[in-house]
Amino acid sequence: MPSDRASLGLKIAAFAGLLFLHLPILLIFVYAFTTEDRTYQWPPPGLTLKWFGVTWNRPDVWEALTLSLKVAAISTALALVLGTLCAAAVSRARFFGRETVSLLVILPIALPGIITGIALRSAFNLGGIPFSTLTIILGHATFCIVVVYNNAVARFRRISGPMLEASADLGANGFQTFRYIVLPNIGTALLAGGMLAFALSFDEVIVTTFTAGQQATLPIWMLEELVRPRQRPVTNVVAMMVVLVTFLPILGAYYLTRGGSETAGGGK
Amino acid sequence: MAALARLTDPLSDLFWRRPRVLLVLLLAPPLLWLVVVYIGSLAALLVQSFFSIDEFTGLIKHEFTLKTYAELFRPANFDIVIRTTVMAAAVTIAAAIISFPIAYYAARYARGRMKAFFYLAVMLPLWSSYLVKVYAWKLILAKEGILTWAVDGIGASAVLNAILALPVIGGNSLSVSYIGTFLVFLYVWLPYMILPLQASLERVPQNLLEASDDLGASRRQTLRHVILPMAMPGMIAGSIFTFSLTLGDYIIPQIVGSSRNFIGQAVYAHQGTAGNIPLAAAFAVVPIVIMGFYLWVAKRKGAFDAL
Amino acid sequence: QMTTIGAGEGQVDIVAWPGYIERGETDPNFNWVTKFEEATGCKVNVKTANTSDEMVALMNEGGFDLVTASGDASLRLIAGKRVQPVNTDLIPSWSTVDERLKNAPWHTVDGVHYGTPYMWGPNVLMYNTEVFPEAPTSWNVVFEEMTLPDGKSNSGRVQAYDGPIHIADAAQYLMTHKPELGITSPYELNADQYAAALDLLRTQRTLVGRYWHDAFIQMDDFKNEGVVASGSWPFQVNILKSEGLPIASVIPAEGATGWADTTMMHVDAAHPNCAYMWMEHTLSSNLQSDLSVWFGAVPSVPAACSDGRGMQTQEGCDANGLADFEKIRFWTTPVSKCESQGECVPYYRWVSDYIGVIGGR
Amino acid sequence: MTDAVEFDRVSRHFGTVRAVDEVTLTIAESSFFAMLGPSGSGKTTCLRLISGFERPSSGHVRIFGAQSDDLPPNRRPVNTVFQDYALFPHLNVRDNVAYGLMVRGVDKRARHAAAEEMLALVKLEGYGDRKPAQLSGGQRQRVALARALVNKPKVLLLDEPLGALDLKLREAMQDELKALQQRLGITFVFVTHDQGEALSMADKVAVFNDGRIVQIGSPEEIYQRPRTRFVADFVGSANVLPPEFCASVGAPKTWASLRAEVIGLTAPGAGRIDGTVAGRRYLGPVNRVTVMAGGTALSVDLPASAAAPEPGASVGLTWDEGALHRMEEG
Amino acid sequence: MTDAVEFDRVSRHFGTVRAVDEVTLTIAESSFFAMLGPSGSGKTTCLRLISGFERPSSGHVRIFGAQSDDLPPNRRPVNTVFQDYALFPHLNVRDNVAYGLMVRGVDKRARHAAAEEMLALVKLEGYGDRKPAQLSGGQRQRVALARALVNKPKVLLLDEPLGALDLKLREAMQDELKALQQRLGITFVFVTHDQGEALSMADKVAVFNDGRIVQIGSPEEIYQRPRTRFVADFVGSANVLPPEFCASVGAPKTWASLRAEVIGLTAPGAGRIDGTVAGRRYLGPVNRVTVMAGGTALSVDLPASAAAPEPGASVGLTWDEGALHRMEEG
Ligand SMILES: Nc1ncnc2c1ncn2[C@@H]1O[C@H](COP(=O)(O)OP(=O)(O)OP(=O)(O)O)[C@@H](O)[C@H]1O
Ligand SMILES: Nc1ncnc2c1ncn2[C@@H]1O[C@H](COP(=O)(O)OP(=O)(O)OP(=O)(O)O)[C@@H](O)[C@H]1O
Ligand SMILES: [Mg+2]
Ligand SMILES: [Mg+2]
Repeated sequence: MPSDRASLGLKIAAFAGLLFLHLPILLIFVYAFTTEDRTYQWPPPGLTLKWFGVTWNRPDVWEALTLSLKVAAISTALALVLGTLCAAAVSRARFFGRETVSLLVILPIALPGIITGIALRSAFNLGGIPFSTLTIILGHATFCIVVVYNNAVARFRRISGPMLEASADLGANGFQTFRYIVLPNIGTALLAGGMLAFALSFDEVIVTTFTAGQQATLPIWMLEELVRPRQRPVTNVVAMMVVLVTFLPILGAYYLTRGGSETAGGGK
Repeated sequence: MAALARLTDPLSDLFWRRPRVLLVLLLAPPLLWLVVVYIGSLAALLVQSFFSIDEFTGLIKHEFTLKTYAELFRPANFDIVIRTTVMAAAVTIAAAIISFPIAYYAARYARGRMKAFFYLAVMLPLWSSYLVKVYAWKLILAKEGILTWAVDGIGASAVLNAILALPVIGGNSLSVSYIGTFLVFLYVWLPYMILPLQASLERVPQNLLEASDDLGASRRQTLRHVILPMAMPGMIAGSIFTFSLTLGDYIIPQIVGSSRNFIGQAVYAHQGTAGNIPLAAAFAVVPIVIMGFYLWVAKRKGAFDAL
Repeated sequence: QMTTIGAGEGQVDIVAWPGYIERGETDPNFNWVTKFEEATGCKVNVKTANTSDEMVALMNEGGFDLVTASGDASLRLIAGKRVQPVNTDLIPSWSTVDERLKNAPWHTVDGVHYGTPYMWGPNVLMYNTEVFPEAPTSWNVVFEEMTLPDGKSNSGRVQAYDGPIHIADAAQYLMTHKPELGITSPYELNADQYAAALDLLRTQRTLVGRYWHDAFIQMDDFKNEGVVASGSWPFQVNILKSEGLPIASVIPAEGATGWADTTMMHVDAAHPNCAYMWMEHTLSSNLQSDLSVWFGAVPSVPAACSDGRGMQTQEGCDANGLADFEKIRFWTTPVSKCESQGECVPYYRWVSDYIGVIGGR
Repeated sequence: MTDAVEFDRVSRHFGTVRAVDEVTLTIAESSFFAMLGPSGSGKTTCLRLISGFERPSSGHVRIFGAQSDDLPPNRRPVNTVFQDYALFPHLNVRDNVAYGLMVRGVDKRARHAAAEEMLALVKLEGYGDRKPAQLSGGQRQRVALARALVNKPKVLLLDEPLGALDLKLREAMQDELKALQQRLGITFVFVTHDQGEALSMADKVAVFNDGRIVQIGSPEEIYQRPRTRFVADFVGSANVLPPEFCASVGAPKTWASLRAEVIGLTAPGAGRIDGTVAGRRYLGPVNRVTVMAGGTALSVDLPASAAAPEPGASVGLTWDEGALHRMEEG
Repeated sequence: MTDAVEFDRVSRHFGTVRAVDEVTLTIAESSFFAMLGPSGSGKTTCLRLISGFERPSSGHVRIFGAQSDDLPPNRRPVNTVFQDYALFPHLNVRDNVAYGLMVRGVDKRARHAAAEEMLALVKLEGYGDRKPAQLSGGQRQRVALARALVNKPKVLLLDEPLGALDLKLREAMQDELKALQQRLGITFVFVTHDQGEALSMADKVAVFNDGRIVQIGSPEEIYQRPRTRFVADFVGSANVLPPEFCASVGAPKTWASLRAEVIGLTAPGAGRIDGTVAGRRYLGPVNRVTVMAGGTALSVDLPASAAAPEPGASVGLTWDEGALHRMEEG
């Protein structure tokens, strides 16, 4: 169609926008290679690979990384179970309060993170729950549910109704239907949701500062390091690695949900 | 397998006879979680906002009072509320404007590889470490930072200085001005606007655009009368994020800004450094109320489907 | 109150100012934790806090054994019953503590000791030596609009501390420049004196781009934001100097406020034995000496300046203000029933008003 | 002989909507039963009452004499061909067809053999390895059929199975379905809103309106002797004549139906009533002429071979004595 | 008189797909022109070439004599009724209809008046304030029509506008559309894959296959004298007879078509050829009997009033001399 070509202005605006989104990230990457380790001198006086080695040998990086992985894995698992159950219920039946449920799920990300954080913190205080890995996980799982939910509910919508009935009609009981029909069909959506939840948890800092005790997840470690640097390029090396590492699940999620109605990652 | 099926049959039959039982079983865990852990916490927070603290020892007095709310309306505190809301609105509007071409291009013109490229190009910054992005901006905006370096390089320092000389939003350098804070907010939350906007633009059927064209509308008219109104739910969904995230952030204005507090900082400071949990809670109620209203409007506009 | 020290519990959790408890991470030469851990088996966990208010909040929240509280926090902690009396008999090195500090009012109430002195020092005026070839002699460079020696205005190039206690710095400045106000202590201000101090701070607001809150961010600002003068701690001065930047510090003519920190123990400390061991360690080892070099502070144990166990020297101690003890007005919490006059503006007003001033009110 | 399906005053209400309202019917074993009616008239709900996806609000459904109200769908001797087929997209054609056997625990070899047999029956040999997405509409329809038939149901339910197919294919599938039903001797219950489909395939047709059955009978009965205006209107291209009209042509003063193809045109005055030609449409085999007569517009189908009068012409209308069929008004 | 639309050897290729392939046609002013063809035959593409959403790969499209290849869609004196209506969901009915006037800068009062007038024309007075979602399918269709007509186009394009409607409604809309076209005198170009629709409404029908026009002519020509097997097959329920069959009944040895309703049954031996009844279907007005004769299955439509033979019976087939229509094989 003749009009189906973007105007030059639109193209420029779109790509300028993308550029705006990417230059700062490139900057981080550049600083991961700088030879200067105290100040952020621009342009960098020289480039080196030594910070990768330094980073590798820093035990605190490994500790923070381990904690982050642990928290992200457990929160994701919890969110997967809870988000899927919720999505199943909501897409299964119309019931009173159905709207409220979807609102409730969205709330932890629709309200500012600091609200979630401070609310959880004061609740833990009131409840006398000491801050620990558990409290971090509680917080993370709460806002990860929605990511799984969003992905799952879109997929459930696609398979609900006739397909489930067809299965029952052919003699399968509820559990068989779940095993043979539901699970294979929502599998990729769950995987995508799980990946996004994982990435979300892995990068979370605001809620975590409130729910963490003395442990530092990777972002908390980074917050400390950015403000009180020991070897600044190390922070940038870690940041770069985190970007690259979270990028893989995102990519995976994209390919898993492509063509579907879900917008993977839309609900960070 | 069949044997197992026989075992589960009675339960399956029960679910068929009493569908509510299944529904309750499905809903119970997530609802318990969300209601007990999350809503419970919010309630706990809300309750605290009706307490007050002993000014000297900093210990909470567990007695009902509205004193803390009165505190919220003192000029110094009220300024914070206004300042934050205005910033959130400005960021949201700017994000909508900047997002639109990107989302529009990605939704309507990008195909195949280009589409994947756009998707990933939006996702990458979204998922890059928030802290590192903010810190990168500090380096860019600093008085002796990269932007100054670049602006000097192209000989445009006069322009930069003129911008910095603007009252209220200007300042000594970009990194200590509202402009700087605004830029960083805008940068960090932009992807949250692009994604839902793109999703809703993708949902505008091609044939509506053709219909508009067919009825004699120019491209601009089609944009104004068909595309924009139909992209509205997506825009509102995106603005839920940009607005809410700006309302609640405390790290950005602390690293890039003029030390004037935002709600997030106030909440953080009052609960953390000042130990004034009741006032922090009262501050926290502000975004809850604002977002509550916002969500209500969004729901009526059907923005949830675009989330 | 404890009467004996038992075996260590394996760890001790401490709230401390940044730079106060180093384990060689920033600079391998400054490490006074590892040896302690090896000797006692008590692992040291440190949570840094940037303001006294934050420290009080953390202690109120609980979960810590010790805190390095400044004078504007210590009395609040004692009044709030967040800290417990310390049995000095269990701390052999108590006897070596500076006599001027042993019974200091910020940790001794009714003759009961609530902690062991840690470190003290002045809030100095840090400046850029390229802009100030000669050290500034007055705090006016951060309080009043003026042309600096490099010919440019100070507007946007100075900073101030982002804590309500900074009101005391303003009050101290007024003690010299507006004697008619009759201020005798910057921590005890009546309504008029207080209003004058706030006015001064409002002027200052027009000069300050960003207030400093965090020592390291302040250092960044001196490097990247063109900040040339600010109230600061010797800690920042020393680090910037060591990086070869043109930075120096001075105590101007008006004098300085200062901090005197006390290691205090939480009432519900979970690791009291390790806590006592740490307190002894702070007084007995090279910590006092090295820390005073590192932080630019004055040790609470005078012998640390000269006994050669650490890096500090007598000259160093003198440079850090050992002799200025009387000149420094140490941080204390402003209360409404003050000694010097009948009714003073209490601290909680300082908190909210200072937020207001920074916000432009 | 027991009936295959029996509805005994069955109602199904959704809130205030009476989707099915006091329906009583019997479906004979081995018959081809069609449910015909406009959209929303309750056909699908009736089918779902048989398959067990809905439960009666009141009344009882019996399948082969057994009260089945408490039997979940997976235990009823009934299978369904869904309107949009509802094939499992993640399974290939063979596994789709074998699904019912798998959940019953039939081993792999046996169920694959049975599936291949069914695929042969619906003329889809060799398609076993394809995914449903790789099939055309007609092929999917046949997979859905095979998948239902492999369970050897006693009753096969079909909910507008041909709705999504285009005309040519639909006609071909109609023939195939009819032949299959006769060969297998299974009871077919077929839902449609296309009266041609119902008439040409069914042994018995139930016409639904608003949750009720308005007429039940053989295709000929339904087409030639509609009981109510609604049936006449819905089922065929019959002219529905008001009582006044009937009276004016000497018939009893009731509502009546008169099919378009039984009316003949003659000279004005020579017929039972005179009228004016208002329009003419070429339909291929016939010309449909619209004649205004006695205040009513009547359609008259004339063989295309006969000359059709021009609009505006005056004509007389004739029909055989018995062609005018009296009806209730309902 | 200039023609409304003229295609001069127009092709439109998408990659290797020849959606429209060297099509030449003219559409007379004020006529009702139908494009008929199976799915994918290029009908929509032709329409889009007229409206300007596609541009020819080669050849030229002229609208009222003016070469319009470079005219964007919003400047052509042409409006479209889209298949699924493409109503703007966020605008109410009135604003939908007034849209074309709004973008032309007509002031609010005037355009609302014009919109109300159009709504009256399509019998939707009083619906102006509803949103499209609150309308039934037929009502939406009429809004789409009003929206296109308000611009007073010289040519109105309709892309299967009735496809989504059910039978009764479709028939009613056919009448309305035809009447409207006659009243307004606008050129209608109508796309459909339903031959009944094309025959009954159009003045001229173009039958498409594979991007080419295989036959173009009046409905009668198309139905009674199909030029090729494809047309005979696609357009009507005609029996397509192979050359051998024709030779065996004494006709020239070519492909031929023979419509089902022109065949009569008689006693074996008394007709042109004998056969065996293979099946029978009741279609309401007629019984369709399938007869195997000369190796070919022939459909014979008998009036329902006549007795239809049972399957298995031997019969003779008769038809008038001219009924057998010779065709090309294509
Ligand atoms: N689950 C339900 N909840 C509420 N109303 C329902 C439900 N299922 C059906 N209905 C209503 O019951 C009535 C009958 O619906 P049903 O699906 O049986 O009609 P139908 O004859 O199959 O129509 P169609 O030809 O459109 O498929 C309709 O008014 C429909 O809206
Ligand atoms: N934009 C396009 N890109 C590629 N191929 C196309 C495009 N538009 C149409 N085609 C192809 O051109 C051929 C003709 O398409 P067209 O839509 O004109 O058919 P149609 O006759 O309208 O069919 P239908 O009845 O299904 O609407 C088809 O094979 C189609 O796949
Ligand atoms: Mg139905
Ligand atoms: Mg088409």
